Amino acid sequence: MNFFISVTAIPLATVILSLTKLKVEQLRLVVPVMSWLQLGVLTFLCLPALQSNHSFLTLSADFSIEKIGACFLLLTNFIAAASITHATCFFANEKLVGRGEDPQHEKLYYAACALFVTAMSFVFLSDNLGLLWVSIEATTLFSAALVYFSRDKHSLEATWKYLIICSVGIAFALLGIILIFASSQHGAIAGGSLSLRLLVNHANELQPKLLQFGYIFCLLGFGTKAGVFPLHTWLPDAHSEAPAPASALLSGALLNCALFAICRVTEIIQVSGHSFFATFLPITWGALTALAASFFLIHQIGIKRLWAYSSIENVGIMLVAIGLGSPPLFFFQALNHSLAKVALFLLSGNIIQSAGTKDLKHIRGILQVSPSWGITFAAAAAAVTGMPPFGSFVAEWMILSLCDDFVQRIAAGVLLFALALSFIAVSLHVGRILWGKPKHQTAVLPTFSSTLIPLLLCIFSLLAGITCLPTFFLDQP
Amino acid sequence: MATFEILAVLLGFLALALFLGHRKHLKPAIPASLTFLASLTAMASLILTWGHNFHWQTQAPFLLGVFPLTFEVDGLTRLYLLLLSTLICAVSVFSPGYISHIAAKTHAGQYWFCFWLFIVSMYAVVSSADAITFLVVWELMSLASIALVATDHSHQSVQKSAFIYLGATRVASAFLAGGFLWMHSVTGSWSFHDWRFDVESTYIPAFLILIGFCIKSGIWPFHIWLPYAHPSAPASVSAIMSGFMIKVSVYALIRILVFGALNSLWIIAIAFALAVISTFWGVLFALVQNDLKKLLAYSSIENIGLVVMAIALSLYARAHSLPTIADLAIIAAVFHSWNHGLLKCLLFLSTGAVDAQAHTRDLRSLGGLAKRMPWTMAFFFTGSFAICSIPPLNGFSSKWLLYESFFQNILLSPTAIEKGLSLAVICLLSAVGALAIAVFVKAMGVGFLGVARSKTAQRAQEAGLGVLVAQAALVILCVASGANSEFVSRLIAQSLTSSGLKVSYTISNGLPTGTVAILLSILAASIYVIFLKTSKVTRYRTWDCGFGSLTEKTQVSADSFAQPLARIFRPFLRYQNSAKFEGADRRHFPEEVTVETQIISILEKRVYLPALALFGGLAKLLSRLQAGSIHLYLLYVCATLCLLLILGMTL
Amino acid sequence: MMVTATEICVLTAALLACLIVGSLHLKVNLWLYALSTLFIALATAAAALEHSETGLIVIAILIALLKSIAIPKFFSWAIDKLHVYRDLGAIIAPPLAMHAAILLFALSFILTKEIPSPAGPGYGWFGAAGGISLVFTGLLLMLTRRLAISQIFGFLVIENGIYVFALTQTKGMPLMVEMGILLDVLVGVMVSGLLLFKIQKSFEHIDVGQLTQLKEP
Amino acid sequence: MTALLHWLTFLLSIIFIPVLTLGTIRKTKARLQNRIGPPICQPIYDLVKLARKGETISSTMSGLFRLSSLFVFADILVLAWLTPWLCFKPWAPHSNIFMVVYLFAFARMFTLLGSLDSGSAFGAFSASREATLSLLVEPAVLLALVALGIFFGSSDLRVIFSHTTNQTFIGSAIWIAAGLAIFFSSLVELSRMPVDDPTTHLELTMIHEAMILEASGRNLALIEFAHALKMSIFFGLASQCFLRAFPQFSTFNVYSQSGLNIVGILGLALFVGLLESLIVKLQWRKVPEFIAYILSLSLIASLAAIGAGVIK
Repeated sequence: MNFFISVTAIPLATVILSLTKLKVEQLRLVVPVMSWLQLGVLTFLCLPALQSNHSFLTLSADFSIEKIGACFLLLTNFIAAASITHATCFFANEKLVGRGEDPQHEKLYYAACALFVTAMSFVFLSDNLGLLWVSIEATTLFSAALVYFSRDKHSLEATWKYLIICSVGIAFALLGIILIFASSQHGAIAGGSLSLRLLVNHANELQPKLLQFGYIFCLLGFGTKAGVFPLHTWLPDAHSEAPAPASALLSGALLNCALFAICRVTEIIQVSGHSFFATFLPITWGALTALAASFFLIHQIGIKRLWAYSSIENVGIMLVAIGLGSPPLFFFQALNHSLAKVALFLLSGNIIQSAGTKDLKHIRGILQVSPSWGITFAAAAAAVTGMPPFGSFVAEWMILSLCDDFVQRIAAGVLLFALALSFIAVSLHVGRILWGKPKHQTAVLPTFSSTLIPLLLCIFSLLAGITCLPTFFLDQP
Repeated sequence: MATFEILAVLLGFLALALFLGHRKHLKPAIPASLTFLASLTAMASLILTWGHNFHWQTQAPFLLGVFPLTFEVDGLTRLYLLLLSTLICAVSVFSPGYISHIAAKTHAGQYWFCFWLFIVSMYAVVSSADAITFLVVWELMSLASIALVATDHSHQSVQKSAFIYLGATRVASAFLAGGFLWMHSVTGSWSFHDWRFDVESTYIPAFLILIGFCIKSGIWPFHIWLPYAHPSAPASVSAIMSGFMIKVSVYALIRILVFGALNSLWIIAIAFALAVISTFWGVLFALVQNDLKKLLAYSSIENIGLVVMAIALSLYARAHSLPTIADLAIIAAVFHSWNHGLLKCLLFLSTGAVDAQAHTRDLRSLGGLAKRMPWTMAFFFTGSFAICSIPPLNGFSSKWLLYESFFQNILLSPTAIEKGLSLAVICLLSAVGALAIAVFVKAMGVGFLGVARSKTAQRAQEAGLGVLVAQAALVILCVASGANSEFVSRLIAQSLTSSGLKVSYTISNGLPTGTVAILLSILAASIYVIFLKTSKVTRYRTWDCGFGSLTEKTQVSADSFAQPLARIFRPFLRYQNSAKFEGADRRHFPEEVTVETQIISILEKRVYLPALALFGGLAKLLSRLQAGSIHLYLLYVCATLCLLLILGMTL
Repeated sequence: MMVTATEICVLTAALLACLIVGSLHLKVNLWLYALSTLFIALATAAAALEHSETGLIVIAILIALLKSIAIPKFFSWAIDKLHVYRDLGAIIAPPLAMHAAILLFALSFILTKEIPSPAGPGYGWFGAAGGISLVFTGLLLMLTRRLAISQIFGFLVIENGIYVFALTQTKGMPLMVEMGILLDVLVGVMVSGLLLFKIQKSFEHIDVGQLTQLKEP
Repeated sequence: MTALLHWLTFLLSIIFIPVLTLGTIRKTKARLQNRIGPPICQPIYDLVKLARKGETISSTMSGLFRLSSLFVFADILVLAWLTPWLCFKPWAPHSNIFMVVYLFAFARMFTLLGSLDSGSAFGAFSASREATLSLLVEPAVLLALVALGIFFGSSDLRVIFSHTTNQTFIGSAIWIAAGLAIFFSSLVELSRMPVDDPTTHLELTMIHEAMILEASGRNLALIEFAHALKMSIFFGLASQCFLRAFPQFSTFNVYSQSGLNIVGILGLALFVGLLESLIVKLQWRKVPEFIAYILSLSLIASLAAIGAGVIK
């Protein structure tokens, strides 16, 4: 129980603080501190897992963590802390443009955010497939509150679609988990088990047919949550209607959770010896997703929708990494994507505030409005589209270089095409945003604090690309 | 280099980015002189370490993920790096005088940062020794150059050019990435040294690599980005882009395919065919351009075609064990890329000087600069003569090697078909040469001679000292390397040999370009002194058939000069004519008639625009999926479920 | 091969769920749902007796209380509050949809025929068929209804189906997981119920078929 | 001593042969028109007269104009030294086919630029036409020379024009075809009938004469002389081709060879005079067809050379 308290104490404190009569201005000082503290606590907790390769660190009966999980946990909390820190500045500016009159909304936002992040943390901590499912479902519920933040018609529509489609999808994932549980009862483990570790250890004794269908349902379910084409339909809506820091969280952290679940399940199948299915399906589907998303990028109208589709594209790439059976690479790609995408969403928030519109047709000349925004924005866009020297280039390159047989080579070709297309499409939009003369009088003047977090994220992404940082979790050359 | 030094460099670059990012105004002399010193140092160290090969790779804290960055400087690399350093020296001397003319439109800090990034990545890309390093710095180079092309991004047309360039360059790197990855999975190595293209499994990656580099170097039919990108960039940038960046692809083709001993006849034939077409196509379209920079850009396409042609010939000859021809052709390729680098840089710099002074590059409003900018004219003319491969200048020396290798091919190659093909190429080359003369006579004659066609051209003055010195240095190099062509050829052969490709320069009696140069100048000087100088000269009007003085409107226009030639090539050169009549009674008594002719790029209209439309249409079709109805979305979930279940049942 | 009491209850529940598809009256839907869920609670109790597991008895009681009484009560209250009593139907007419649901009911027997049960071949077939059929019915319901509230019903039916599947195909899911799932469903229903009122307030209707503002151009 | 003698003879022939060639053409034309005509040496008097006159140049012109005629002249002199247009020659370096062709291009380029310098429409039109013609004729000249090069296995004109090997029938054919091609393309290069009529003095239709419209005095003298020298070079090459078609020619000693060579040049001049009296100028649009015939002659020659190589 000790572990449980240490993980939940600070978020719960945040929730309580947010719901008391504390003034918003004070809360804005407290909440970021809390989130960074939480990151510290979790780092301390995961330290043993991080130091050793391949060994599980048991935390309690149904909770354990290993290296990649710990990496994901820290990444998620880091992203959350960054996003919340930026959010305080973002909401302060929101007042200047005449939105966000009710301080209660903002306080609720912080509370929901803390809960959301905790739920995501449990995704990585749980060793039990059932609990994994519960945590993921919980993330949906808490993040719905974030999507609904602006409380207008559009955000309502987005929230509804998000809730319904993800719930249906997640329900299928539950069915899949039940099937996997059923498969474990066929002689392998007495009474069956949902423990991931046990399942992986006894993978070849599981009932293959049940396992296969369980995998299919899990892929469908978690795939819906991860935004795999054509189940991605909720994603652009939710990402574009949520306030920018929340979009950043959804894209930079939530998608990783869903993919992490897929990764865990895939691992079981791949170990079980029936790996063709678990290799072929994610790879082809991932490549297809990336391809479709890159086409969606071409005629975009909303700045945040653009990044949402770019996230879908990256989800496709990560799915390929999962299919290739390389969780470290999956994490590497996720790390780079999260860093860059969060920077992009946060900056897009600034830009939307400054230009007063989300419409890509009307945002022009950001380089003239603020060179620091513009340069960081360009750098983050380059990072997210897999340009060197940012980490995503290395990650994508390593993923592509793993593709060896016929199907994989075709998938690699499709991915290369998708990457090229998405780079062209994204830079077309980014170029239009940055270049030219601004169309609107700016309401929000660029400040140092509004660039700080995105800039830091970009620098981290750069470091992931040009230093040996990835060797920490990548073991193969 | 140790860790801390790399760290310092990185931090320095980061700090520069932060510092320069906000500096809209900057005295150009400071960054320019820094650039000059740096490139001078580079040049000096390259020369001082002549003959030594260097190999260097990054150590633990600075890896690309898990891959080290590997760099290597050998003979061939050194040649190209020297060219780069030379060009940068010239451009940095040129810049202060030029930048001040575009200062209002550019963000100086960002410009210089991108410029430095561009330069550094070009140094790196040429010296990179493995595929990953290459691709990383290659992309950096592309990104930096895209930013530089969009220096004056307030214009829609510049943005459009930047986007076209961006698209082309990304497609190129996608092809390269595909080829590299494939080669890796065939050979299991990233190092260029380990790549051999002599077995069938390597042909497809070789083809991908070839196409990638063809796109980036502007070979037909992938050249369309080039006439957009070069004119949009500032002259100092297009000088480097045209002078060196497109040569990087040529260098890489030599480094990868020629050193890798590609022996697939099909790929060589494709490369050869594309090169031949682009040579012809480039010069043909250069003929009808009115923008001086566009004209130069098309001429670059022609010259890159020549270089790739030489490379293809070399590959062919090596695959058929005709070493003399292979050696000649590869020397021709390297030499010509050197020469073209110098020349194009010179011509772009001159054009930049004209642009800065006359505020236009349009041949339709230039003219009469000969009297106002005599030095610039002299440099431009020398460059033009050289690029038309007029002996004894350097353009001829390399083109002659190419001619000679085709000639030898006729003599030595075993079958009649190859002999005939070589003959056809010689024939085509001479036609292309004649066309090039027409192109540059048009550029020189209409741009510099006669009477000014516009007020701005009338007000032009001679460019500043730095601008002239930069050009003069390049001119001297052109003349020197032309006159010492034999020495340079031997140098190239030696450098190639030291890089691992056995090449010998076997021509016993070389070109007497030096003799011709000296003789020509002595003859000209003595005749001038003896005969012309003493002649009594009276100034009078141009012959006007007695009708009174001529105006600038009675001069030949750029279009009309090219018209007789363009008529011959009507199938390729399509004009679009539009006439506008204005006035009260427009039909019978038009007061003002404006006729505009525009050349249509068939390739763009027939191939690229439909292809883009196809992509756009596909995207539109796909976006109909996202129609907003939640029922539809749920249906997708059901459909996917069914599909997956069927897959699960059958597999 | 013998049919157990559990399976009979489950199949009844599945058939009752098919009937939901046939009616557009929300209250009728609600009643049918409550009845169907009650049968599932009964099935749970029967399973508890068959396998003599006391844990399942607790769950049966919880299901009966929460899912077949509390949730229908809540929605009944919501229907009165929103003044919406009839769905408009989407895509296909309700009777046809019901026929489709029954066909799917039949189809699920074919689909689950080969399902291996821990108890041996042939066992658990009807239970699995009932579960899958409920899932299909729920999906069908969501597809053929326009109102937000009906979509929640559909989701609840899917949830029931999955629960039935778990009940019949596995021996004893961990209790903690079961509780977690139940809790999640409850919270989910509450959240979506809350959203229901927000939709009514913002749009003055709860027809989600009309929520098509967010789309690609 | 013999070297000095060679140089002297060479210089004399550089000065006199062009004059004689030009004079022969004029004389022939005059005789055929039933006129007595100027003496054969009249061109030299013209040149001297021009050299004594002052120059009048357009005020629009830059210094380039006068430089252009200077460079054209110097370049043609260098060419006269490099190319083996005469059978006797002092020492000269490697005279490469391609180099020779491009040195001609050098002269052409300067002529074109000079004509554009005045800003006169006549000069520019003619320049444009000249550029067009050169595009068409340059491949023909080059191919004709390359054909010989292929046959003798060298790209050095000196090697080609001093061969001593016994010749087959196909060799003679190549010589004749190449000679014809060189001769006819020289008519185009030199702007003579049927491509251009150097005596019409109608600004709109002329090519070469319109390009040098603005030249006068010493400047014009240089250009005229360079033009005549160029003509001699071409005729010299062509006449040697015809002569070497006879296998016996290479067995003659250098004096008789040279004599025959000069006779050949003058003969060609005679033929040109005859031609210019008998035919009319071609329509501008028909010129490409005429050049196409020349090109096919060169093609025949070079394909024959390739064929000979393959058979060997």
